[in-house]
Amino acid sequence: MKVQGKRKIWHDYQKEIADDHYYYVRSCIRQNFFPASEYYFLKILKDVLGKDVFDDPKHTTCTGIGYHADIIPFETIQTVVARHFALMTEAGYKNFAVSCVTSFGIYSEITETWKEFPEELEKTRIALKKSTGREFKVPANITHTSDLIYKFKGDIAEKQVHELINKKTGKPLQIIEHVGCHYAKIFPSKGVGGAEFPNVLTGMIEEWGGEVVDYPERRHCCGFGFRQYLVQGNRGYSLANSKKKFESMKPYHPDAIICNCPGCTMFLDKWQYVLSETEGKTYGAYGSGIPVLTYEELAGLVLGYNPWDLGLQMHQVDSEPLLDKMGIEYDPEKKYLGKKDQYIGQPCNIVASL
Amino acid sequence: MKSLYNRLCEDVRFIEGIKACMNCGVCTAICPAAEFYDYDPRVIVNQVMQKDDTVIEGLLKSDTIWYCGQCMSCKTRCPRDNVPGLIISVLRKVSQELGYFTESKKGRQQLVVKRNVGDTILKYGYCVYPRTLKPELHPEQGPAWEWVYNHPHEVYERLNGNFEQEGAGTLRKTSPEVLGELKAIFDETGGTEFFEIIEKYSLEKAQKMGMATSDNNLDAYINHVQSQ
Amino acid sequence: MIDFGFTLSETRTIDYEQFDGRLLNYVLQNEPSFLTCLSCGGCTATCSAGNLIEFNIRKINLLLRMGEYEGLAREIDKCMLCGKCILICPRDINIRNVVMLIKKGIVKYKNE
Amino acid sequence: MIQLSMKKNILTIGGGVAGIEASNILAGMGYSVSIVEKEVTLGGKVNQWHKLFPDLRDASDINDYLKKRVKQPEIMVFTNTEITSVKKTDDGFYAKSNRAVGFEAHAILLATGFDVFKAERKEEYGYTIYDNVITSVDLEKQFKKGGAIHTTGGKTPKRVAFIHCVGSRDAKTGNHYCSKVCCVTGVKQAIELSHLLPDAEIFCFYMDLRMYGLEFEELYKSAQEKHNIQFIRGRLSEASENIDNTILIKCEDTLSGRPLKMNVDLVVLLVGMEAGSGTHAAGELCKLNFQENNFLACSDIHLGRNCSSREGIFLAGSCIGPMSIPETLDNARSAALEIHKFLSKN
Repeated sequence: MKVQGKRKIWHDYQKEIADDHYYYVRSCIRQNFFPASEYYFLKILKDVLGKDVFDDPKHTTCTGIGYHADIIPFETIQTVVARHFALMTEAGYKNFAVSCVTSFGIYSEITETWKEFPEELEKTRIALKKSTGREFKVPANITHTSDLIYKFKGDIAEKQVHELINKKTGKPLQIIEHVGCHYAKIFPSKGVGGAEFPNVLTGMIEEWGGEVVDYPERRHCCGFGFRQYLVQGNRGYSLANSKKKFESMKPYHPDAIICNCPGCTMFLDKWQYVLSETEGKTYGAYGSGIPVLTYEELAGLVLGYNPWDLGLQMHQVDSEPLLDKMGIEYDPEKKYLGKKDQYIGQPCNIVASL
Repeated sequence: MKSLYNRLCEDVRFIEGIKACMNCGVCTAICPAAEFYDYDPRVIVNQVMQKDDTVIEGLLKSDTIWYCGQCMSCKTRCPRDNVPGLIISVLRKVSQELGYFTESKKGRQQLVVKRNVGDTILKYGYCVYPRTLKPELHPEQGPAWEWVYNHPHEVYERLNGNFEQEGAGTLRKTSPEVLGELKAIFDETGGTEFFEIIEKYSLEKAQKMGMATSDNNLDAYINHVQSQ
Repeated sequence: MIDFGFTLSETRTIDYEQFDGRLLNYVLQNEPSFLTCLSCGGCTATCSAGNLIEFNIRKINLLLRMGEYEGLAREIDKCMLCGKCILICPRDINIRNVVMLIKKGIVKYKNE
Repeated sequence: MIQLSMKKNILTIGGGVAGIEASNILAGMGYSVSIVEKEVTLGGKVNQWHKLFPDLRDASDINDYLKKRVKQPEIMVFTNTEITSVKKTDDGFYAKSNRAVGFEAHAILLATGFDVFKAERKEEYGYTIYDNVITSVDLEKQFKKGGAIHTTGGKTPKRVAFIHCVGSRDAKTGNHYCSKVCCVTGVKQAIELSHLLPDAEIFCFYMDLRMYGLEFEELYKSAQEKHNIQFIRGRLSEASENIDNTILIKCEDTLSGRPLKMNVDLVVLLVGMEAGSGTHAAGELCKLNFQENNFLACSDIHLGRNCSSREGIFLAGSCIGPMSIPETLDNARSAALEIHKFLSKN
């Protein structure tokens, strides 16, 4: 594999990412399963990088999961999106930062639709005004939150505490990057590095000392499939697609999987558990799983935050093998404790977890 | 009555999604659904392109249109700029509007999606919410999730969340005013009506299948369709 | 074991690495004209059996080339051996002989 | 400045097959012709080819033929030369070049040819990224160089895939048109490769096989019959590199209607033809109209094939669109007649 070829592509796809002052919208899946990732994203941007981010309690879901599972009409989701733009406009912002990859795809698709079909924009303006009395401006800049961490990866590196290097061997960690389908497959030019060789996660991983594994099924979907996961009887589809990826990455002995999409992070984590339960298959070293992290968690570890503050205890696959390799100290006794170190229950079969 | 094809054309996503297919198969080659279901996006585009209402009606009543996982990988690759994923979205919309979705096993599952995601949106302001992710319905979420589910306040507090509280932050309580706005948008833009249509046709089907109770409880129907 | 309420979906992809070429080679060696099939569908259009039942004689080429022997055995039995396809084939393939060879080959390689 | 006798002058821009053939005929008719070629040598793309379809004759035959056609002093040749401006004069045009030479011409012939599609633009095929993904031009050069065919790892390929329609019939690259010659090039190269790699399985992945020319279909049939080349109907969707440097390719077998994957040792991308940078520059200098596909526009697609959108400026060869060598020769001859008709009238 020749890296120069990829660098050429990365050079060609440089999207515009605003430098400061963002209106932030949360993700349904990320705040449920990786709440600390959203918390640390804001903390890193505000406290470490000194940026202005507005976290508005008035916004809601974009309804994207419902939309892609076909229970939300296009008119409805356009108007919900328009309401978020109105909130942004009212708050005095013009840069829109999105935590969810599916939402990012939705915002991109709708703003593109409005360019091509201005009558849809007009209909939406009227519908929003009628239903909420609000008016909006289309954002000047729409970014996924991973774009922002990518943009400031160098500033984070300057404050780096832990490198993505195996402390024992001194070699770079071998990391799988999994970019959510809706990040760049819908509009390749809206993703850093494009759709085929996205650079958004690769850039962070390399900047912080790791090496990226390019494996044959790298581009394949995690298998969420919206209704294919939401309906219990269809989940075999979702599982089979993730399995296809695990089988393909296994020969490379990856140390971790990093995702920019909250759904992918969750599925690549949980499906390893299901495959271990149903087929007795594991994909990491010594019968363990491959730790799956969000890019915020990765940035947090790099900056030296406590793994349990970052929420790694919410993952089904244990992250400890990765922490050990990076030489990060942690207190196993405190993994499942509460805010004041009190006992708050713990997963029932942590022994059997991966 | 207007033709089904014209009905599809009324949606801008259909116009955007359908150009002219040359049967190259690049969409099917990398389609996650084509690998695991008897599904071929290339064939769907060709069937729709025939503009034959009998063929389209067959699609709208079939399992086929419900296999797509909406990953949109097809959009990246199509050498003719078609978007099979968008065509599917419009077929699914029309199938539900006309009540055809209850004619297929996979289509009938839309009630499950509406009851889970749809109702959650209007109740909590988000598509997913810890209270609705019951471990017995989500065994794949594993013990870690079960722990979170059983101790949401403590776990989310530990992780600096704002679970069910006023103000900003993760999993904060969405205020009644905001939920009111969301509902007003749904009422204005056909979202509420769409939910009602799904409920109405599902009830009719459940009655026909003998799976509705006298007070129109559809639990048995839901249990049945989600395992199909 | 935990009941997850679903099972892993099976792949439908043709995986060339799993290909067993013995039957194909046997047919091609004994009826080389079959190499030149264009997949035009002339045979299927004229096929006596195909006009009465669900049978596509053109597809036996694909099944054979992809090593789908199970499906092939099932399909090949539907042929009535009328030979009309030979008359119509633009590449002059002796399709009847191909069918006979496949039948023979399936028995031959089943026991190997 | 080149000022020649009382004869009428013609400036040919581009010294490939079309430019040389047309210039030869015009010189034979008594015109004084100057050929300007930006490369060091005449001959154009044919210089790179090894053997030609459909009869596998040596490409050098064409070179030899062309060399003989450049009769001096009737034809003056300026290699390493590029036209930098073209101005209309009372009785024709005046063209300046990057060298200390200008040209007065009563007519100009553009024979600026094509560029090969840059395969790295189909990112998902991994050209310039994956070691064992090459183009048909790379393979042709390898044939010309001679010697054994190896993968980058030094292995003798056991399985090779030719990929049709790379950069042609593809909205994603902006090239909606068919490049026409790649189908038969693929068949030709597959046959040549089967001689060099008798034990290898060779596949062609195609959408349609456009065997439009004399003896093309016969070549295709012999590839199937005598050389055991296998044809699978499906366009390549993506290629990825396996851990052992083999390439995993994915397409749909559209005749069975199922996705297909295959590991191959070598992938050959059959790259199409694009309006070249030379054609673009010359067209701009002469202020000509272009077709939507960036090739030069003819005045009439049926009746004015060799006439550009401007009087006195003519077109020949693949600056008009994809063409094989025999077609280019025919086209050049008809361009010569068109110019003669024009100059005799004035």
